[in-house]
Amino acid sequence: MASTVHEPPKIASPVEPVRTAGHDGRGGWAPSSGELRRLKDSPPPASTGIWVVLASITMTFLAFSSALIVRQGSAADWRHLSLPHILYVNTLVLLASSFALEAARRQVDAFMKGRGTRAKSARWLYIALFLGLLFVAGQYVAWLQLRSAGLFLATNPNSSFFYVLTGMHGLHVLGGLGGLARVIRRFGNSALRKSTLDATAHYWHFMDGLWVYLLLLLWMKL
Amino acid sequence: MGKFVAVTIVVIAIVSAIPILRHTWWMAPDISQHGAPIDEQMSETMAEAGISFLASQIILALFIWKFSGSRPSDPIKSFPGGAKTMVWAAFLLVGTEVLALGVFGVKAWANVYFAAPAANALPVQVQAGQFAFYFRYPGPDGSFGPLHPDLISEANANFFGIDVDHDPDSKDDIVTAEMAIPVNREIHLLMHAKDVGHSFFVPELRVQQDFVPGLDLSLHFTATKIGRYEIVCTQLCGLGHYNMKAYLSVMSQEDFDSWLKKEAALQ
Amino acid sequence: MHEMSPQPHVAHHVPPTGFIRKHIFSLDHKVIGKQYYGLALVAVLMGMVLSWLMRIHLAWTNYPIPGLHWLSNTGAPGNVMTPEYYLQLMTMHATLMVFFVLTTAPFAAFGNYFLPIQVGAEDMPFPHFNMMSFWVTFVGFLVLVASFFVSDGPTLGGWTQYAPLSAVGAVGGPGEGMGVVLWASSIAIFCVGQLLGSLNFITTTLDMRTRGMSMWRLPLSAWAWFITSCMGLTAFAVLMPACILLILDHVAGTSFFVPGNLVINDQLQPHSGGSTLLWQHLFWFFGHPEVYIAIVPGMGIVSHVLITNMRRPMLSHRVLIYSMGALAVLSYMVYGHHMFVSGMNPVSSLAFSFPTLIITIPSTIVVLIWLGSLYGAKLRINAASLFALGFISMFITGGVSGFFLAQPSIDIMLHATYFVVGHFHMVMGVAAMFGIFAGTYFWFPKMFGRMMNETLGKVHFWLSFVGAYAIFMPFHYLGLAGNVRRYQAFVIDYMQPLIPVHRFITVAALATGAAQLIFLYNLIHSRFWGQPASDNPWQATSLEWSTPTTPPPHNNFGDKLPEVYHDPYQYGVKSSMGDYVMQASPEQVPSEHDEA
Amino acid sequence: MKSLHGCNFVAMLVALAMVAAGALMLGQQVNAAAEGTITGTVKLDGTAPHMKGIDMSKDPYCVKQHENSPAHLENVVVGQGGGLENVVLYISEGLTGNEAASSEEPVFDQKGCLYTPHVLALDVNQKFKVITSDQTTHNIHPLPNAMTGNIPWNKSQPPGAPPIETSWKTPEMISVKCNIHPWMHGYFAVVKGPHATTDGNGAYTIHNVPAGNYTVTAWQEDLGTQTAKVTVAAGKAANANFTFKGK
Repeated sequence: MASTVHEPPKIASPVEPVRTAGHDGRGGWAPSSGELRRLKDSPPPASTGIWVVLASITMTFLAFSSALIVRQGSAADWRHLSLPHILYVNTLVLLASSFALEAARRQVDAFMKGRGTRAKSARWLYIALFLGLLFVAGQYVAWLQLRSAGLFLATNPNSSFFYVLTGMHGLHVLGGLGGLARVIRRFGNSALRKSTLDATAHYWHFMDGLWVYLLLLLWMKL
Repeated sequence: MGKFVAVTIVVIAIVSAIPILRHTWWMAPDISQHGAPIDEQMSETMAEAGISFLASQIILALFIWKFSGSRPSDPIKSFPGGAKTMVWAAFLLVGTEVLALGVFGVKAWANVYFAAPAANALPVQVQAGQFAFYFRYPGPDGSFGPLHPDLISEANANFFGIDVDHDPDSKDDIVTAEMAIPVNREIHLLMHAKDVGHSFFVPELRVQQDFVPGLDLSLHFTATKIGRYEIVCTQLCGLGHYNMKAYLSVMSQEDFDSWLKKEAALQ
Repeated sequence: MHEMSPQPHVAHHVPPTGFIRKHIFSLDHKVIGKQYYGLALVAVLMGMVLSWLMRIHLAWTNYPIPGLHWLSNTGAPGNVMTPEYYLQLMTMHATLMVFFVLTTAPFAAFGNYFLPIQVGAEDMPFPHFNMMSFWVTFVGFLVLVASFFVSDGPTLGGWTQYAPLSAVGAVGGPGEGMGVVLWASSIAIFCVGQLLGSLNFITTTLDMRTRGMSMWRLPLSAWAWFITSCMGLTAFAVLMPACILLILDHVAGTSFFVPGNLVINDQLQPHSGGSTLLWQHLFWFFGHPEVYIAIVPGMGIVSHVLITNMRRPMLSHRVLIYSMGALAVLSYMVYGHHMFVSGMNPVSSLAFSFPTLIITIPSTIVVLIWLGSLYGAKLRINAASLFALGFISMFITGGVSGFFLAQPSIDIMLHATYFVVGHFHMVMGVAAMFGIFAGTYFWFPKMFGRMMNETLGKVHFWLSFVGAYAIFMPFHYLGLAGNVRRYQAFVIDYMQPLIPVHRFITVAALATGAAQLIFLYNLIHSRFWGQPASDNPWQATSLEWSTPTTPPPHNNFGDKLPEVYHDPYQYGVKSSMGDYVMQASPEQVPSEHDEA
Repeated sequence: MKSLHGCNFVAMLVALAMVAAGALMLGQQVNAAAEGTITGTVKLDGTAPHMKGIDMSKDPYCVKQHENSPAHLENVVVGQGGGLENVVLYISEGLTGNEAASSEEPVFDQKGCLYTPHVLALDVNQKFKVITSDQTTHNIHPLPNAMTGNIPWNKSQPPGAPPIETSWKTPEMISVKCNIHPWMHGYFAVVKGPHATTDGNGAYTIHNVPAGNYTVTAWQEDLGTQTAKVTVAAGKAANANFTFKGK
């Protein structure tokens, strides 16, 4: 990720600094070849930033998982609940949305290269967005089902963790949807940066993997 | 100015060392069987840490003294050996120190925590609650009755929640607010937390152990000197934390027996 | 055809007009840095006042403190502090200091202001996140302070908030109901703020460096901030979920940290199965890196300040960086040494003990490098360098006492005594504060375009240096004598002879605290009436001294970003400017100080 | 950082209530003579239960206070002739609502690390003082039932601290304890209307009872309650005796 740096051109004869008033140590001299840009060959910050974000999210959910494992081991009051089946449907929906987003990315790429149409790219973006919303709705339905089954946040440790983990993941997904919406808007007024789209996609796929991981964690008995 | 700084640092370093050297304030005398290695460990660490403290402060002062006054014309000298020496020095000094202390430390730690209590150790149960310790002796039958948290009632002085009417083992259990133990007899301390986290600290006994709610731990120790000491709580447990204490009386076996009889009568 | 190429990040670099965008919801990292500094200043004043009240109460318990009941009538009926009020002040003091001073000032404040400039960028890559980072932190601060105003006051659980006391609710004691909820919310919010900050710091360092600025050419301060932000990213990401679970135990009746069969005030608690050690593990996994989050920026700042005033680079630039990195990594493997007597498996106590002892090696290397670099230097004595030297002295003292606490066997005697309090106040309290002071005296000219008053600065140093030792050295003696911490009064028989020591400490604390008012005066006075500062008053080399104006313009370097030709610290060389060559100067250096 | 007091509000309400009560009393002055009393004694049938001694060794100050008078639990205190102390007598049925609210402000003292009185009977919204005569810090921690609307509180009183002045909203037998001295335990018996507490011999007198038919209830913290029907004639004293069975 760290940028490789051009060796600065060796200056044959050091420029004589023009001293300005006051011993400001710098003279009036400024490098000739500076430009108001980041280094060209270093990636746009978004594409580095997203990995940083994902790293911290990973830590957060690692903390939750370790809590779950310790808690499950620590006491006998652990009632392993059978997960509502709609969760598996939601999983498929989320996976589908990931594929939709990939498709969108390809379309946008093509569109940038002059092939394809804006409408096509937009459509895929909207599909991804819709599926994402569908997932959140599905998760909410899962909560309702647990509630009607008499399993509340405080009913037993397993249900507590179920609500906490799905809730936290849901919040992150909503964040992702926000990002997606922003991408669509920017794409609309063609101010979309490739790096932004890629970052959003990475985040989205990560949410995908994270969900599968959480599902396994909640599903299996340790 | 620089020289003044140097002097101040040296003075502070030495002044800080004096109370340590003169043991003006020091650990209470050890009355436990396992304490000696701990004290040894302490004084060794104190020696090594003290030397490195004084040495580095004085070197710091020395260099400040020597080089704060230097004129722009003076050439920049570099420390002979440079960074490599420093790294090696650090690894050698600290490394050996660490290993030495570490190994001894393990010994000291081990004979507190890795040795099982003797079979004939006297079992005493201690319960910590906001903000007092209470102690339970098994009585003649040598066994404790079960605890019933729902029966706990400080109003009726049933601090442990023991059921005298239904549990035969509980009938002769003796509950006290002060801990008495026979000298030179190993004690097997069963620790139980009633409400929140507390800790069992007797400096003279070289013992400190947290009470962990939901997890009953045990300790074992042998007191070797008759006297009256204090058990204090070192785990923040609420507004009365500062006043959560009990007395520990180490007595001869005879005194202990009569004390136990007296307490039994009061039940 | 649509413009999809990376837009130059200058969209927000038209200087904002209008007060709000300029000074309040500013996107400019410099303004945000100053905002963080201001927040830290407010927090540190509050924290200091709280510590005064605590010290007076400890030394003269049950002695009325005039006017105290205006602060809290329930907390101090008849101006006498109640036990719960003492503990509440203690908890707030610790929380304010650790989170809102030691984390914000050296890291968020100076880092925000100078990291982008030192890497030669016009701003951080995500200015909006950066602004949010501050305002989220500020909200966290408000939530914490709000707990002073709820009916039974802030939490009394200490900054570690051990469960179950922190999780059982109001029945646990005053402030354990709403107080804890507010505390945990405040900290969770704070974590979000710092995560946003760390995100910016890391990407700035990795992506925003200007032409010629390789990683190795970053000044030590920049490196320190980078390493710290990496630590923050992982540490705060763990504390936040812990706080969320704690809040749920309170408001939702879950049992993450509360086991069953707890009886409080003869009432059987409706919880079951929770693990109290779980909280300690989660907390200290954050807690230990946190103390390095507080001190590593100080190490960077102090090295940066020292080098400039020694007129020579450190013996080795890279070894220092490697050592700071090692500290960061090791800090995650040692947290268990806070739990030696917690009932954790005694074997794991040993497992935690060794890395704890090992971590003294990188710290020792750093100290030795500092000392070795002093040798043969041309040391300039000024307020900044004095505090830097003071930092080294404090760091040594605090580090050495850490040696005791690293060993389980000795920890039996010292755990939860004033020895621990002395240790961390020296190494992460006073030392970090000295780092902040050094940074302030050093960078104030660049931040505000005016010099601070040197004489006042020196007076401030003398009083603080001697005062700090007078306060915190005796703490160690008290600890050896078995004086337990977090006691509001010393009714224990064997502690009563120690009360005179506490009186001495209190007097020293009041005096040293008063000395800080000199600093405050100096700060405010110099801000408006100080001597105007030149662009590079210390003849320093790093990029912050190459800005076209002082303070730097909105985009830091005017129309052209600097180009970097040298390693950061080209001192002690013959050059057209004297004994140094700036990073941005193409002038060739006769004798390159090359890296070890 | 001046902390708000949730109780301020309550205090204000109480003040208003007092004014109202005062007005009521003035109205009553006219037929004050017409008010009767209910008297009697409360006895324990059977042997007095053994009251455990209290080991205060935790706090040397408390120990010193009881050097020559060992402290015992006060859950059931029996005087001469089996008279029961600390029994609260109050009118559970037949109140018209215009009885005179007593104006005096009872005191709940912490003395020798015990509560005097052990049981403090109070009228609803009647102000009372909590004071400390000890040279050690106590915390006063009443534990009302959350459902009743009485707000629990927990405040410390360092030596020489000013009295805590407050009152209770609804009738309830509220147990109160000190966490610093776990053996310290007592009751606020909050009842509606005229009431009395038995003395060392189990005798009591309820004053200011208007003529009428009433049900009197006797409450003892361990032995529970008993009731009796009485008819009070204007200016006369009605009699009601109770006998509790020992457990």
